[in-house]
Amino acid sequence: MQSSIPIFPDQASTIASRVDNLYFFITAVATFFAVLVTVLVIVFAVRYRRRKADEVGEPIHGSLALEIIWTGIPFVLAMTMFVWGASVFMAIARVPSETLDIYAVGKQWMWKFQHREGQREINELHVPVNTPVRVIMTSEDVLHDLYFPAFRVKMDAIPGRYTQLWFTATQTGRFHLFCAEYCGTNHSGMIGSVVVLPQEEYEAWLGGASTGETLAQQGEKLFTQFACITCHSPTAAVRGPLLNGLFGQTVQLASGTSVVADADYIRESILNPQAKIVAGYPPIMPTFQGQVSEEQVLALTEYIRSLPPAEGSAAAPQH
Amino acid sequence: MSTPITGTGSAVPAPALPERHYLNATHGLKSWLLTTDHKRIGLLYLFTITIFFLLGGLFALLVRLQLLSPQGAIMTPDVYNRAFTMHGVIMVFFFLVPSIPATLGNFLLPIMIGAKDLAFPRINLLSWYLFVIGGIFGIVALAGGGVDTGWTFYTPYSSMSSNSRVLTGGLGIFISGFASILTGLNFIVTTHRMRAPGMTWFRLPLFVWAHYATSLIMILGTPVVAISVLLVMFERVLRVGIFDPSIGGDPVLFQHLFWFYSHPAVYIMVLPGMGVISELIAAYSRKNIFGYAFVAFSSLAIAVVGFLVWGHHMFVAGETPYSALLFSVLSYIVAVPSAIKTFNWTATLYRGSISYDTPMLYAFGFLGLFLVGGLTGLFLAAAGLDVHVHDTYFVVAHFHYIMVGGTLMAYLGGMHYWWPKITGKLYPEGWSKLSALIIFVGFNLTFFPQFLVGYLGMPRRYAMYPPEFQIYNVLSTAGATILGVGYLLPMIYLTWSWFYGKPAGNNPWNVKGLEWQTTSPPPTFNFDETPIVTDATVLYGHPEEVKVA
Amino acid sequence: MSFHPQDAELHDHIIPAKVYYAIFAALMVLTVITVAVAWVDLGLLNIVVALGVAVLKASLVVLYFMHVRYASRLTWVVVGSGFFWLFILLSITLTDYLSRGWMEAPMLVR
Amino acid sequence: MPEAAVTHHGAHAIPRLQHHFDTMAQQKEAATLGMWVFLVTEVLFFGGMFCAYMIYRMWHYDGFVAASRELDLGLGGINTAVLIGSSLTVALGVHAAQTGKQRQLVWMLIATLVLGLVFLVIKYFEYESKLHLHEAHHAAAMVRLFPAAGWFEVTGELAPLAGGIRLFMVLYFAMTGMHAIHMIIGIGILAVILRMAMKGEFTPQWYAPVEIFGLYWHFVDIVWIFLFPLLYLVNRHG
Ligand code: HEA
Ligand code: HEA
Ligand code: HEC
Ligand code: CUA
Ligand SMILES: [Cu+2]
Repeated sequence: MQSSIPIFPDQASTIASRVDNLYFFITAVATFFAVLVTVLVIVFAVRYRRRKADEVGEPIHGSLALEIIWTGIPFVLAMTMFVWGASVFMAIARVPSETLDIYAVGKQWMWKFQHREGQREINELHVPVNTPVRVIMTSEDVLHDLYFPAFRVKMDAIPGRYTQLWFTATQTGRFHLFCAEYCGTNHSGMIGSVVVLPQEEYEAWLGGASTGETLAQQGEKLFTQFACITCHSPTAAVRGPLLNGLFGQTVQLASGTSVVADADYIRESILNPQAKIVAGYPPIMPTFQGQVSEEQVLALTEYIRSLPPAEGSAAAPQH
Repeated sequence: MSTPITGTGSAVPAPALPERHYLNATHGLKSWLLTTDHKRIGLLYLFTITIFFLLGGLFALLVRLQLLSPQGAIMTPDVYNRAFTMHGVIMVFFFLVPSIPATLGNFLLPIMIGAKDLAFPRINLLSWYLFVIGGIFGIVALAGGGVDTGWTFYTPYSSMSSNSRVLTGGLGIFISGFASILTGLNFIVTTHRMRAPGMTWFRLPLFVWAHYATSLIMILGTPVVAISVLLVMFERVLRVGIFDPSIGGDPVLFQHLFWFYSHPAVYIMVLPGMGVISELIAAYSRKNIFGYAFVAFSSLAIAVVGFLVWGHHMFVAGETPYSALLFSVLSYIVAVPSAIKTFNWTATLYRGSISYDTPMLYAFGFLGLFLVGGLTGLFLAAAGLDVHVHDTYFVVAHFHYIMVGGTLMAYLGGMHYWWPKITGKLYPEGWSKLSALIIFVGFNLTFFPQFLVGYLGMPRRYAMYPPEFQIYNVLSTAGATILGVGYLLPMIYLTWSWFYGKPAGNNPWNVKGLEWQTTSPPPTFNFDETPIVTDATVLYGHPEEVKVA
Repeated sequence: MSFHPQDAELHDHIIPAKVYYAIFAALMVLTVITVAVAWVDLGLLNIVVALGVAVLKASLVVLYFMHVRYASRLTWVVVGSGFFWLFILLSITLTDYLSRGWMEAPMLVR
Repeated sequence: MPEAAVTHHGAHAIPRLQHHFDTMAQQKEAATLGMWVFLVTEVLFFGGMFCAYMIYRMWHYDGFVAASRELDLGLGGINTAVLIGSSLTVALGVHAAQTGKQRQLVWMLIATLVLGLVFLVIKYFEYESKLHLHEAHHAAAMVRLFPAAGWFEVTGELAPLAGGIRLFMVLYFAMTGMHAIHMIIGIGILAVILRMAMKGEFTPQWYAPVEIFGLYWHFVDIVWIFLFPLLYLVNRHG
């Protein structure tokens, strides 16, 4: 929660204190050097002030020992900061294995969130406390950047691909959510809040705001609506690969290479299907670029992700 | 400490201007617009960039006024976006990049090495014309409504989405980029080929070393930003281009190309300032710079290693964590040469004969503010911390501390120091000290609060912001007003002194260096006879009498 | 790096004209080779050969047509730095592109 | 650069020596060094585009192959020969200047000029053919560069590779276009030098402009030496 004159941001995620500790460490080092140099400059300036108009300074040229010292110490300190910064960074970059996934799409100038349970929100995001949450995001137009100051995390949302960030909120309450990458006219209006709820309240909120349909179910509808089903079903006349259990598998491609079927791959398969052709299938799938929105792609992806492996099916993805 | 100074200028009775010098050698507008004299071209640049500084400063004031109130006090977000973009573009490309090199560097570099001019005087003039043409495009873009992409021109916003004057503005930057390349080229060749007899590499003033390093960056980096801006323009005109994700292009690639120049460019903006400071500290301590070779080579190290760190602007932009870490460690390495410089400057003061003339006050100011700016760079280079502060006011404060607190201070310090050489006149001492003080105070009031509000999470490029950040913004705006006054004062009294100041004499500060051995102002070809350089020309406390052959 | 060529004479190394013809012939032969190799499937080696030949051709031009072979050390340094910086641009940019997918893509899967 | 030397202090009055240099050697060394430094700048200027090329070739290899095959190898090959030939004539021109063979110098410069123009004319026809509706070699595939709907529309069999093909085409035009602009500038400078040569202004003591122009021209040739295999020969087999 924001006080009226804040001096330090809320620490509302597990990572926040790690970031802040690093911040304090570098502040300490920086202060030390700032004070050291300032004091020396002042002391020298006073002590050795010019007393006679034609006076010159002592002819001192340098000292190798000193040079080594003041190269070495900053170097060691700098490497310390690097290693510390790197470990914090990797902790931010590496997503824990169990997360609650939420999809986000940035668009001039709003954030659209989709929960797997089917809820949609704009410029507001509800998350449970003490649960690792992962936000998978993309953009419909230009660069945006999803930023939660209280969690100390941000990530650019980039058109044409997915990026992600994660956090575990440790405090309930309402915190800022900003767009931190300049995106045009209403960049500063592309803000909102993240609401951290206790687990039970979150469940209640999920129930209350629910449309009754999970994201996967919405995707299933789209799957029929866009006639994907005409090709991607065991009974289809024109056969495309069965998508059951596809997510996370390694797919053999006609080009001889293989690729892991992640969200990026599914997205590409829908929007630019010819870019990677599955081995053994003709390149007949039409592109859906311009027909499905990024949000619908996410729903379709979520649907494909939800499909259980089809047991014993010959059409299961090749390995 | 008591050896009396030896040198030409030790006892100058009532100095007077020389009869003939570069300013009165020829007359008329044409003699200026067609001049090939590096000193006059330096002054042409001085005049031009001062206009751009005022323009950029005007936009800074608009930005600050807007941020007085959380809802935005004076303009719509659209106008605000144009205001900060024009502020950044003008200040970087049309003011700070050329600031010290094209004015003081142009004026002094040949004199300091004992040459009659730069190697290519006409190319030097061409550089100024290109700069002016580029500037005119910038102003046309401005008159047509301005550019609203931020000074970084990120795609796809700049190429596909913005409906502002990206093409005209981009062209302006492209053209003025060549001005910068030509300046760098000229400096490099001049330093290699035009040194006077006896002016060995290790007798070169550190100012020259710094400009040599700067020039390397100018010639190696600028072409890359030129082509990237051109590719953006290409994409914008054709509506299809190589950064376009819808055909499989990568917007992040633009950022790589942009920062390949623009990170080194921040060293274009600071190295010449460091060169000035090395001269000032030596001069006003009447002492040779401590660890000359380390200071000289650290400039080169900054120039070279500075090319390896650009990805620290992209930690959260979609580059992989692995390259982020690589860029992080390299960023820390490039900080070390700056540390070396800082400590050597400090050590130079030890047992010096320190006077508090105005340029030295600026040098002290530089030390303090550059320190804060540089040290806050260490926060940003820590990848895990930058995730939080990236694109917040913390970054804005960081770079203003270095660019405004550091380089601008050095620029003003150098301008005061060499003003007597440039104009032959002394500036008013009292006023100049007062303005140095005002600038220092105003500066800190403007930008220190931005660190705090930045760490709190206030994003940059925001036309409106949550109300709890207001107090910091009000302080900042108050500071900017003071700062503005601080900057206007020198412009006024320096101009005044040009006409009414007291004649300075050849070496008013009683210091070393070839530039002080010629007249103030110097003759058109700098020296009446080619000087022969010895240790005594450049070293303090050298027993030998200075020879001007 | 004679820094003060006050007394230096103008002496340029004059390369005999027949060397130029020989270099020209070599360049033409190499051009034919690149074209020919493009029709042969060498897998990854194709690009290596293509660039290798291009580098060879460029070197011949630089060394003989542009006289760098007989030029001062400074010229070598200048030429070298041009290509070195190009190398920096390409290689460091590649660190990003080559490591794409090491971590992020699999992580979007679960 | 070439203008009667201004002298001052009456120190020296060597013709062609500019006032701020002490000796002809110094002046010439400065000029050549200046050109080399400029060429380094040029390397990085093209370098930005090579960087993009490298990345997208990795990403869209198949598209690059397909698009590369749309280019006219015959014309590209001829142009390569033409440009290398012009490098030879420039080199011989410099040689002639060094050895004081005025007539040969003039003829070599004329030959260079002609070859340069031939290159541009051929390039023009290549562009021309790309800029119009164009049937790809592949049956039933079209690569249209100025369709009403937008640039570089790709239909038919090649459609799957549309992204890569378009990226390639943008790079093709950007890189060869930038190269052609350098040629045009070069020809402009060449015309001036040729005029001076015809007036007999160059001597074995002073021919720096010829040499410096030569450096520039060779550089432009080198750029093409890389562009040719990278654009025309991505993969012609299989
Ligand atoms: C003149 C300009 C200038 C200079 C010199 C610097 C110098 C440095 N900068 Fe800065 N920087 C900018 C101008 C400059 N910067 C600008 C304009 C931006 C924003 C661009 C934009 O997005 O619009 C930016 C942004 C920026 C970022 C990206 C932030 C972000 O957007 O998220 C980073 C990250 O690493 C960074 C780091 C550094 C570092 C490590 C240095 C180092 O070189 C500093 C070295 C100096 C010191 C360290 C001080 C002296 C040393 C000591 C007293 C000894 C103690 C030292 C140690 C213990 C090591 N800068
Ligand atoms: C050399 C570089 C330079 C300089 C000198 C300055 C100087 C100043 N800058 Fe600048 N600034 C940048 C480079 C610079 N800046 C860059 C690169 C950006 C990033 C842009 C982007 O995000 O794209 C930026 C962004 C930036 C922002 C962030 C905007 C945002 O993100 O929303 C702010 C906010 O306070 C700011 C303030 C200031 C202030 C108060 C000054 C003061 O120091 C200015 C003081 C000067 C004056 C006040 C002028 C005095 C003159 C007059 C009053 C007369 C005017 C009248 C006539 C024309 C006759 N700057
Ligand atoms: C005309 C038939 C057809 C339609 C309609 C169709 N597809 Fe496909 N799809 C295919 C074929 C054939 C393949 C295999 C060849 C390939 O990779 O392109 C395929 C491949 C895929 C793959 C990659 C499968 C793998 O095993 O790697 C995905 C994911 C996919 N389609 C999703 C969809 C979605 C979602 C839709 C609807 C929006 C859709 N498809 C509509 C025919 C079709
Ligand atoms: Cu979206 Cu800024
Ligand atoms: Cu940087």
